[in-house]
Amino acid sequence: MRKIPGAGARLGYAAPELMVVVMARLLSDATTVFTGVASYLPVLAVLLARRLYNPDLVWLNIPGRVNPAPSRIPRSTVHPALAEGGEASLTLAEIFDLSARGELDVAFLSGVQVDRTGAINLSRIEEGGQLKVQLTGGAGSALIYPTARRTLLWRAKHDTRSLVERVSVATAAGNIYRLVTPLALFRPGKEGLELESIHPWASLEEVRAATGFPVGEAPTTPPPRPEELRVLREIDPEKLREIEFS
Amino acid sequence: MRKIPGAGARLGYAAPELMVVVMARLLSDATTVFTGVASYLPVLAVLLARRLYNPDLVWLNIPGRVNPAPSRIPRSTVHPALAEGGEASLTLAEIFDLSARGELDVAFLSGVQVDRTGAINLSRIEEGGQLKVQLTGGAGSALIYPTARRTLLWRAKHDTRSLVERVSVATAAGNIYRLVTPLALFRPGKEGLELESIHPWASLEEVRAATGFPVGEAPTTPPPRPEELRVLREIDPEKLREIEFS
Amino acid sequence: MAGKKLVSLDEAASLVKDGDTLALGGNLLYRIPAAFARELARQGRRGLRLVKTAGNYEIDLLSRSGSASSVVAGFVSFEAEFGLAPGFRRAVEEGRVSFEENACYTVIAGLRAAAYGVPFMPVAELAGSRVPADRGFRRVPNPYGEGEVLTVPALIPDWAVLHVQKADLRGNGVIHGPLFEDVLMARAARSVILTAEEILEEMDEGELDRALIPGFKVAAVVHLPGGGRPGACPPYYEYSPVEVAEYLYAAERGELAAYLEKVRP
Amino acid sequence: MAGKKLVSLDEAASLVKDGDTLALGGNLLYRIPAAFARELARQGRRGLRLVKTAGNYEIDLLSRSGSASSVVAGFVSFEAEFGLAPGFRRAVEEGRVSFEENACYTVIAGLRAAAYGVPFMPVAELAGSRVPADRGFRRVPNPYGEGEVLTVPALIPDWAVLHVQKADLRGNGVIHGPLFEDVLMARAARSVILTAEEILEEMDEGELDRALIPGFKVAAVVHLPGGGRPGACPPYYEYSPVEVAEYLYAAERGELAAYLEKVRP
Repeated sequence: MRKIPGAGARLGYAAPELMVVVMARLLSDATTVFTGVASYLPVLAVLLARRLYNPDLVWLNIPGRVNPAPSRIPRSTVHPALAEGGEASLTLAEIFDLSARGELDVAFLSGVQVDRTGAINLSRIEEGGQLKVQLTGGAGSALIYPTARRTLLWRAKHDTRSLVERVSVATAAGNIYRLVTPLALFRPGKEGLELESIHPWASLEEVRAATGFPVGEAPTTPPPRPEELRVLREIDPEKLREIEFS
Repeated sequence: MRKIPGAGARLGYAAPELMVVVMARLLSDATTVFTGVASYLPVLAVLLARRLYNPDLVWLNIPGRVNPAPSRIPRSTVHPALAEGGEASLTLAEIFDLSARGELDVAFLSGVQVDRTGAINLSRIEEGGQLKVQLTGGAGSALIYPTARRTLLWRAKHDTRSLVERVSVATAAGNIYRLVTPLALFRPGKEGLELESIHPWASLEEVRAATGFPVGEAPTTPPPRPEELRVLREIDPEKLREIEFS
Repeated sequence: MAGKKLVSLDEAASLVKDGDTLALGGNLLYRIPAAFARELARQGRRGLRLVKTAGNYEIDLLSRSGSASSVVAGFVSFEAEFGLAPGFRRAVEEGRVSFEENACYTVIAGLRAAAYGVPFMPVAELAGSRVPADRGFRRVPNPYGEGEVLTVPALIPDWAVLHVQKADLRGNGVIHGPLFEDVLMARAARSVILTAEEILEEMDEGELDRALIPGFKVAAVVHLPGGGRPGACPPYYEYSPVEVAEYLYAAERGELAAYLEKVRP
Repeated sequence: MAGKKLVSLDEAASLVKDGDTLALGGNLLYRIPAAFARELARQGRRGLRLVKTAGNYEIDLLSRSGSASSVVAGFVSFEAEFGLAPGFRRAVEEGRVSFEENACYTVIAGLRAAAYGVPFMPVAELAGSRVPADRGFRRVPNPYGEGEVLTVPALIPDWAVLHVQKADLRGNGVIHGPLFEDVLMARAARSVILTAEEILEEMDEGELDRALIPGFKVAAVVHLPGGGRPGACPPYYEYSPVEVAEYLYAAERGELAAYLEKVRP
């Protein structure tokens, strides 16, 4: 298991908690939100947001029930437990249609590479036009990213291989809302992604060293409030929030 | 109620019975068959064929269950009773898709006008390009007729207003298999529809006088066998087979 | 949010504005938004464009009342004993209503295009039919092979108006039995209005599987037992030939206003 | 007819010929035709083109076994603890398998085109994505407005291979829980093969509502309890991380043949 950023700072929370809290806060005004495959942190952010900020948030996911209220978070984001307590049925294909129609408000996406324009790469790393590393494929991202109103990118790694000037291959690009990493929060600016805030355990120098494109100064990310941490621990007693850091 | 052709001949059957029997026999080698709206005679033909000639026939209809075995024939062809005893679910839209893919074997269609080419008119009667009589619209026919492998036309009226040289407006045209009327059975020939057989109560002269295009000679339609009549009466104790003649 | 969607029939019908395009759920006399149509007529709505695959009662009624100015449908008629929809037929023949005759399948194709967020849907060639030419359906070159492909433009209703068996306070709608085009209409339309036989507090698993109309796109829910009459809403009631006859008799005598006053909701 | 469709796994897998295109049902480790894939590998099938939206185990296995020569999918990976599908990844990197990377939605669009009997499906613009160019997706002029519209060609599998909870002797298949793309695959494919946890003599109404795979297009049904393992088939069994690890461990040590002999069916 690699080191979890912030874990050494003894703040009572680290990157997994802060990332979930930051993403949950960003959902305060969302109407509909979609989480896809292997999306542990987003699932927790949705549940936290619904508990604390946005009880009317409508959550859509792969198992096909609208607005589920799972009693536990399974280790697969396709698990039927994520359909429990739902209020209606909607297939994944129909969720894609919803996004294609422009009716999806917020989507969560990630990328092995994320570049300054917000483009993500889940396809492959090429060198000199030759395939070097085959990645997973972009799942729904090529459709979702340009058609959802706002896409919230997250990435549990923050280094110069992940945050790059330009992705090797653009699997998807679109309407970026924010990018959340273990070190910082980014928002779109005039020249692409810019720093919005730096997490308490990171310095601007560290962020610069770990980012493949230039970044300016930014304030510190507001820490989680005790209530946010309490509810998050309640929602996620098994610490699935750390899976993406392993 | 207008006079039912053949009713005066005291044969123990008349046009409704013979039409159903003729259509049922034509389903002997069918794999899938579709009946649409207001299709009483076809529904009975399907049930008769399944009982006597083709137990594996797969029946598709509007209420959405594949191969139903209704305990009674309702007065609406959209009635859920026509879904009873079905073996799977398939919506009308999916039945249309099935036909569009070329997978539908036999379809039943009718027309207010049927012409020598087999084209049907369910749209409107025009005179000098002006709307004179608005008809019902063709429902699924414009798709079904050209895409089903074989279309079985039926029409409970046989007169020069129904069987015309050329329809006022072609709502649909396509792969005609047979046309069954109260007086005769037609099949496609080199110059369009030609007589295959004449029902026992009709003479060639009567058929000619009632048909808006030229017809040649033809043998007599084989009468219903006692078993066919017995099973038909069992299936249709309320004589819904006469509705289309009222 | 929960509960705010539950409104009166009057309020729900008021959401529809003159000139709106309405997709009407159900098929022929099955699970149709009949009471909602009567309320639109009572409120004197005008210029409506109605979308349906196969219909009769509510198309006929809104054509007589002067509420409908055009009808996009594949089939407009009663079945068997009642024959053609006489009010609709006359309205079309007299030029008061424009009948945009489609094949049922081209209505479905237009709704699919809307549901998928694209401007058109390719469809199998309707060979020999006047419908494509009458409707101005265009062809595009097949980008992956020979020839051209017939297309149908997206059909985006302002409202899908559906009569369903059950709904909850959040607007989630449950359909038992044939779906007809209701679900597709709910996807294609900008917004949805439900009238429902029952309002549920909670759904069981069977109901959830049939809850194919998510509430987040539903603007209003009306608790309206009998809202499908004179049509059927199984398993609650069968269609009533007597009530259909009552409608046709009154309407053909020019007593539609009295009929609308009497038959409530 | 009834009963003749019920065959052994061996017989059902023999229907698939070298070079066929197979749409595989389920999603990731849920309701996947895992045992069927193992049998294809055992029988030494070659040149298969696999179609899936999001998959892992059976794509990985058929890539290792040399059965698959190309994969049309949106996502191929295990989740969480197991990470990337290493056999698939290496097969692609070494050029043994061609990965026709799609968005999950363009797989769906291609299957929809096939299901609707048309040569292509228009889709929303996948702005900024390399996928359309990599796949050779073409644009057509919008026949009803400005600009061009992205299209996806019809994707017509020879077979939809689906693992379902229940089927009857006539081949009607019942799916409980998420449908994923199974129903669409069954419409789009030329023919269907089902493996099922249970064979039903009769269905109740709830099962009939979920019997979305009509038997008339099903060529073979295999009674195959556990046919989705190591994946899940709710409510019968959960997926087994231990069995997934067993597969990956054996396969990565080059012991796939022994694994296939051991893990039956």
